[in-house]
Amino acid sequence: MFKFYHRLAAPVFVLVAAILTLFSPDTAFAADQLNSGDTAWIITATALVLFMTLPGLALFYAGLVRSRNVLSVLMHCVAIACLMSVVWLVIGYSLSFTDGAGANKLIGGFSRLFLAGVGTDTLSGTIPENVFFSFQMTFAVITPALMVGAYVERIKFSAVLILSALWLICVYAPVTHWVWGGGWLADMGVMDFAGGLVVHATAGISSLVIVKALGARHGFPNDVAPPHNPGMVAMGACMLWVGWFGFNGGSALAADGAAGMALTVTHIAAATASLVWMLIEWKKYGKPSLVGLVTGTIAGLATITPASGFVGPVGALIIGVAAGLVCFKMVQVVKTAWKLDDSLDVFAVHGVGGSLGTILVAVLCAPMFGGLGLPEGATIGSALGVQAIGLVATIVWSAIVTFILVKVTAGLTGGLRVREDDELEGLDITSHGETAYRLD
Amino acid sequence: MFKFYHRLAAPVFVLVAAILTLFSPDTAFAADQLNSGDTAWIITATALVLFMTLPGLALFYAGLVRSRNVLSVLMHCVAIACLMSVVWLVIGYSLSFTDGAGANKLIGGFSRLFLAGVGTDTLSGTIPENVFFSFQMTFAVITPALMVGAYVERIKFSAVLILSALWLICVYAPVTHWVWGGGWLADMGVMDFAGGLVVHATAGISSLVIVKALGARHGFPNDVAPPHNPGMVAMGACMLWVGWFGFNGGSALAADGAAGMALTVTHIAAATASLVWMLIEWKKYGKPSLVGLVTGTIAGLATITPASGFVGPVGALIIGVAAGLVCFKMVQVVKTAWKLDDSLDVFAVHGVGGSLGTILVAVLCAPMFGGLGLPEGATIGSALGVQAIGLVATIVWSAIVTFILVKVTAGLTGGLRVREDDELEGLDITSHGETAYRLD
Amino acid sequence: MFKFYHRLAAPVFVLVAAILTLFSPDTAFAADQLNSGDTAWIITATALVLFMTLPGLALFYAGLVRSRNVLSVLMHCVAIACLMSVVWLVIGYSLSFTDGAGANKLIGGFSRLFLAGVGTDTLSGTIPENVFFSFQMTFAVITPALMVGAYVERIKFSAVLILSALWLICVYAPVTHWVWGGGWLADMGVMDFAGGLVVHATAGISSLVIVKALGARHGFPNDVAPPHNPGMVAMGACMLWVGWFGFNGGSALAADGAAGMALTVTHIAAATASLVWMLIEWKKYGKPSLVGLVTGTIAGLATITPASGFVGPVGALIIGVAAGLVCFKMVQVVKTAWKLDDSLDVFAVHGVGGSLGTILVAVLCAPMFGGLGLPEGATIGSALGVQAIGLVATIVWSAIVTFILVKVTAGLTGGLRVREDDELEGLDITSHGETAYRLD
Amino acid sequence: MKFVMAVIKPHKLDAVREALGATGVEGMTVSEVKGYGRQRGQTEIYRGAEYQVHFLPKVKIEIAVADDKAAEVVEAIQNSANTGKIGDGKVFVYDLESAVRIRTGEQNNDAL
Amino acid sequence: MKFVMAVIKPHKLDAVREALGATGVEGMTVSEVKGYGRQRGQTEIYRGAEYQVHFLPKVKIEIAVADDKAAEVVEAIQNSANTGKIGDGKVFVYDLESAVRIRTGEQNNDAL
Amino acid sequence: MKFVMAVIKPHKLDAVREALGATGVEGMTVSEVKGYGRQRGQTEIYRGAEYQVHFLPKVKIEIAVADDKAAEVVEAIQNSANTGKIGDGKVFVYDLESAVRIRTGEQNNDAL
Ligand SMILES: Nc1ncnc2c1ncn2[C@@H]1O[C@H](COP(=O)(O)OP(=O)(O)O)[C@@H](O)[C@H]1O
Ligand SMILES: Nc1ncnc2c1ncn2[C@@H]1O[C@H](COP(=O)(O)OP(=O)(O)O)[C@@H](O)[C@H]1O
Ligand SMILES: Nc1ncnc2c1ncn2[C@@H]1O[C@H](COP(=O)(O)OP(=O)(O)O)[C@@H](O)[C@H]1O
Repeated sequence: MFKFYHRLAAPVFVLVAAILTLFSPDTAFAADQLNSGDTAWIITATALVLFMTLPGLALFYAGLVRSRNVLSVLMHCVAIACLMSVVWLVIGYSLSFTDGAGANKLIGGFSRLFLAGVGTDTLSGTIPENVFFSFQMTFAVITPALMVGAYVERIKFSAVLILSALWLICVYAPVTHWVWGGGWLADMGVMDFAGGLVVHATAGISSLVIVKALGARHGFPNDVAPPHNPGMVAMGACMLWVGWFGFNGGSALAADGAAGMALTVTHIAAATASLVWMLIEWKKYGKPSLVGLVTGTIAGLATITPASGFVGPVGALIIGVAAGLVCFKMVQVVKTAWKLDDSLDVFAVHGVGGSLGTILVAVLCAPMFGGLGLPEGATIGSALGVQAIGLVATIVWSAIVTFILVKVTAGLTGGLRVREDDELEGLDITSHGETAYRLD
Repeated sequence: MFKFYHRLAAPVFVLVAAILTLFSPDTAFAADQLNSGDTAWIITATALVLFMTLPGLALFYAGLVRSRNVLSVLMHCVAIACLMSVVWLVIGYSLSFTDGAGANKLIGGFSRLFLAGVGTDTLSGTIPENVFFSFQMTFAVITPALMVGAYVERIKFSAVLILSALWLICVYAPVTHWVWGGGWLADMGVMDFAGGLVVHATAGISSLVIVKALGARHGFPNDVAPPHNPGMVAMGACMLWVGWFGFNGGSALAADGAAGMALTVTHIAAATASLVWMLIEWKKYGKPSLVGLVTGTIAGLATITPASGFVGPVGALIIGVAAGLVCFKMVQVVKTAWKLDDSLDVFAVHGVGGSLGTILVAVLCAPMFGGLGLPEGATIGSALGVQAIGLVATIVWSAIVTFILVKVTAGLTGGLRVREDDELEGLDITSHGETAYRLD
Repeated sequence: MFKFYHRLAAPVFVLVAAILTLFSPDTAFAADQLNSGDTAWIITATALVLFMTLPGLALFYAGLVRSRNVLSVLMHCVAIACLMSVVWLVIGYSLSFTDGAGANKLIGGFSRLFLAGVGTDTLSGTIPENVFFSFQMTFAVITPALMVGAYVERIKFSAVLILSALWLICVYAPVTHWVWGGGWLADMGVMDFAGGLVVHATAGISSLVIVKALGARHGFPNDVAPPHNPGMVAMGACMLWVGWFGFNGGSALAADGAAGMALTVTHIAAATASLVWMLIEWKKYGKPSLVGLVTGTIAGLATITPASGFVGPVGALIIGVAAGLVCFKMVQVVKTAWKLDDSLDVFAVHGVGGSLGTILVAVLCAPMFGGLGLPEGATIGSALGVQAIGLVATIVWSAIVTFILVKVTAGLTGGLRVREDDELEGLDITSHGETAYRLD
Repeated sequence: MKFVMAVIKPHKLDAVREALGATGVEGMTVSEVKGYGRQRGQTEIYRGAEYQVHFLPKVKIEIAVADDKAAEVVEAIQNSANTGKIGDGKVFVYDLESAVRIRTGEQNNDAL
Repeated sequence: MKFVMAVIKPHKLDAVREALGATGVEGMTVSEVKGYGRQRGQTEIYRGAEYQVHFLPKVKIEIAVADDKAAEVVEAIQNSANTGKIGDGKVFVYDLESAVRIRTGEQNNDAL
Repeated sequence: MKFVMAVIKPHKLDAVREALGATGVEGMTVSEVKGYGRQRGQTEIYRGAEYQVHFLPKVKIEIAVADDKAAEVVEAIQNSANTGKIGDGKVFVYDLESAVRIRTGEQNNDAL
């Protein structure tokens, strides 16, 4: 409520600017003006994306595990959110979004450690840089949190913290720089509007690597417990859906028709994928389930993410259908064919979805599919090539680096897994000393 | 995060516009400018209204049923949200908001099927049309979802989907066009700021028609189970309340004092109706209940909805008191006198509330009640007439068409109801193969 | 959706204004322009802060009590929200934010009772006054609701309502006027960006006074029940965190870099305090708990609140560490040394946190700590003095007046406490006639 | 006295309660249990993976009755809980040595 | 040995536990149950509609004791669980043939 | 017939179920209970305050068996539920007078 001197100043500023502009064609100048509408939306989007993790994703995952591990899953998500935020401030943001000078194609620099040099007047486009920083921070929070789904119900809490922090610096920051920070993939014109590569592919692939090293839950595959609370799963999924408006819509970094279209196609893809998943279950098992329906929602959201700034409503319908069909199939493949206990299907839903969308966008951004158009000078073919390169690079980097980080973490924690007794008794009481439901 | 060429362009645009306007009185031109602040708010309002249904309404309803039907209720709400979104894109929006040429007084046209012709630059007033489309979509999602409360715990899932889709096209779209799409009620100057007629009256009346055809739950009225989780009911109600700021405040389609006043009166009416309901229970039964308190909240919110753009704070207090008294009474009437198992009181709360507000606004919009003023050239009397005509037309149309649609749906699904065994065993396991709480 | 004549008018207005300004240096005039971006953000912030109470705080507290008192806690929070909103409209806002003429240093006047004279065009800075009113209302709602944590599981519902209403008028309104309404503390230049004094100190101190009069729960300290649902606690804490972006970020009353910085430091302090609390538990008890982690979150948020508009990211880290250490310690002190059953630690977390931040800001706002600067003409020393005076005044006033109000309330309700049988049987069934969980 | 313990399908509880009321049973104690038997568990499918749920929800009813009423009570339960489908449950009877009503201290049959 | 089974009001559990401790009972098993009896159910009112809740929450306590301690245990429960109000519950006693402590294999009285 | 009632640690349920299956037990009834015994309760710490949780989660298993199988069943439970740690639980056996299968009306051993 404190009065700011600049409060009064601001309007004058705008007007002076306006006047000057009347006589100067320097549009760059105009571009450097703060736009309060854009700022209002991106601040809101920041809150929405934080809401995706806290409590959206946390509840989505917590409902899928058995009741003796609920709190451990919530703990993973909240603690990751806290730790990643600090790591992002200290170094993550700087590595991702500043100029890396000689190494700039690969990684950013150190000029923004602790957000050095960013005040209330530092702008990034038409919004304050501190808002851009915070918006990006919420992405850095949710990405490692997505991986929680892979290792629930058996991992040491210390391993979760160490692995997530290392991963943010070594996997997330570089890939973010490549794609959004002016790195080599950005130079190639790769299309990743809101994180098909940066968020979903990195998390999905890394999850598989972690699971391979960690091993399956006791009883997998035939005797693991079913979701303890599908209603909690649905609640979390709904919050993820709503928050995703900020995730994709906010990635336009403005409150305009581009944000509106991103929001529109995001919603349509989510709705379509949900219905497709529902219909598959209905046909295949005779009953459509709530868990299935909302899993389709997440699959649709992950798949549209990289494409959300490039495709139109019709493209969104196509992406929704593809997401439902492919992700449903992949869930089976991972668990049945590959026999990997990616417990909550991070790879099949996020990894596959994000990758699928990364490829599809090259086609569906074309006007003939109602898309918003290919990058200047690109053809569908050339775009496909660039997207494929981006995808492969992301996969390879994520896999190799995560493999190393898992080894390091295992070393530091004396093994990633809790004792078998503790796994059987449940992580809530053995790792955190708490009981989830005391309904007497 | 992708850079848009138009990002840079926008500001120039604005300024060029500004300059031009300096020399042109053509305000229409100005009206066609994108306002980033208005856009930021309506995008946010869209997220808030989606949040009302997912998970707000879903939780509100799910907490009121017994534990063996929780998941089915959540499933109804989420699946309806998905299906209605697609139907809205395909045809609903076009029928509601485009020019129906010769039939325009009754129904819109087909020019916006699949959002044809809407790009990132297409405006609707001061906001992108895709944002207006999405904002309206969230209304089209919640309205059929409101009706879930009428038929829970006994209806076939297939019937829910078919009936909702048909209803959106045949009941919701026409009435929306009449009132907001330039149809005959709009021409008469009917006042319905955010959906007293379009949303609450249509859903409330239709609920009664559905219940009449579907029949009561096993054990009604003396032996149905009480709400299984009042805390979940309250959580959902709180989310509905917060989301309603977007519902009513967003209906101003701008971030201005009109939106602010709509939000203010919405909040005051909700708070007042809650307290009134609480006091009635306290006096009548000796104990004020949580379920009662939050039912009052929803009654207040539904009742202020049509009036939220026309009345002042004092009018809001009056509407809140009226909502609490009348809706409380009607809940009893429907269940005891009419013996209708409108299970979660959709008619008594939404139908009655929306209708009540539709009538009261004609009086309370008058300056003498601190209202924002009657429509130009109208008197309280004339306004009352118009509102009454709108209400009767909405009721008659909703009742007749829903009656037909129910018959059609029953035909397609071989009866609306599940088998009695399944009803007793619960829809969660029998319709969806899932168990809601597995707390061991 | 209703068309407003002023819809069209607005743009013209802006432009006319612009033109005039080109020839007039009267910046005050410019300052009186509505800024749609600022308005969009503050409307959103209003929704976020309401979301903090409903359902954020309600769930946070409800999860901490035993299952037979869950509904009573939710009831307290929702009913307080309703009643405070009405009281705020009737008199609270006017006493807090209008000119009190002769008494203005101490209290505001009556010119805004029932929001008299506020229309859709009345501005407060760059936003409509009705938006400012509503934003402030959400603060007036959450402050008495915070005190619920002190008296849960044993207080009469009638006492909750009476005490809260009196408190809002006699404690909250005056202190708000002193600090934000142009009263004597504002004149001294006290720094309280978003309510360290106004919200957290008043509620924290008053809680102790209430507890002293009310007495401890049956079984305290050795035999009270542990939190019945830590997952619910975490869910509520996450919602509080997200909502706090509106609380602190919205207090900038604009969508600009000041709001962005407030949001950034708020997030960093919350994350840091959470980690600190977690580490203390880990070291001290061998296991980090979810309840502990999120209690740290709230401590960090409360502590940064007064400082959020004045410190930088580094200051936020320091505040986060201090909040974790000090609040953790104080929780023990209150319960073990002072033997006070401040059941959910309102004083130790909010009172102490808010006070701590109020003092720390005087130091950390200094540029040498990356702060945004001391008030004009102030030194760290002088600022410390002013902050201390503000804190002492707030504590003394809150304590004395609350003491009197508790006596009055006890008189009106025939004692604050429910009968012991009822306390043992639980307030849900005995005060509200409801059962929280019916999972059969 | 006898102690009758029955395990039935949850949705049959109301029917059984009424049937017992008809036989003049004044009280009973009910609890939620999980049953394992011929009926085998149900398989629930989540995300295409089949979960073998070994234990099915059942309701346990405990009734202390006077010796001469036992047979009647067992029969009442049997008739009212019967759906003819596997998993209907069992009725067990064993000997009850003594019963006391806490409130009054009444003993045995008077306590029921 | 005897097996004592008591049904009491939930909020009396702590009192009973302490009373039993005083008599030297080393262990017991407790479960949440729902009771039906003279007390009849409570009616809960939601949105003005009365819901007849037939079953009330109760707590069941099971204690295996040596023959000679049975009487004392029953009395302890009776005294500590008594509120004098209807619905206080019952104490049942029946014969226990054998007991084993899983951990050690100790038998009967040694197992308690 | 005999009625075997065992109280075990929750995470041992699967092991016991399998062991019982091996002995040819066709059915059982399981419920969640809370146990009090030598193991004492656990202390949970919330916000630095220690909460003495007197009752620990346990699982109760009830099995009606033919007389001659009782010993074998008890042994199977004992072996499969044993962790050697305090709190493993108990197995109680008492006499069962009659059993009926609701679905078919089969009596006693045929009903199991
Ligand atoms: N030997 C047993 N001891 C205790 N309870 C049993 C036993 N056998 C079955 N039950 C209980 O009876 C229920 C029904 O038994 P089941 O064999 O599935 O069907 P049916 O009773 O029709 O033969 C089981 O779920 C279980 O709870
Ligand atoms: N015949 C019975 N068999 C088993 N449990 C019983 C029986 N009668 C009563 N109970 C249990 O005892 C509880 C109290 O009995 P009730 O008749 O309500 O009050 P009181 O014990 O004071 O007479 C009941 O809720 C029920 O759980
Ligand atoms: N006398 C008893 N009567 C009924 N149940 C008992 C009795 N003693 C112990 N139990 C049950 O057995 C469980 C384990 O007993 P405890 O003494 O803690 O360990 P142990 O069985 O290893 O001696 C207890 O939690 C309780 O559920």
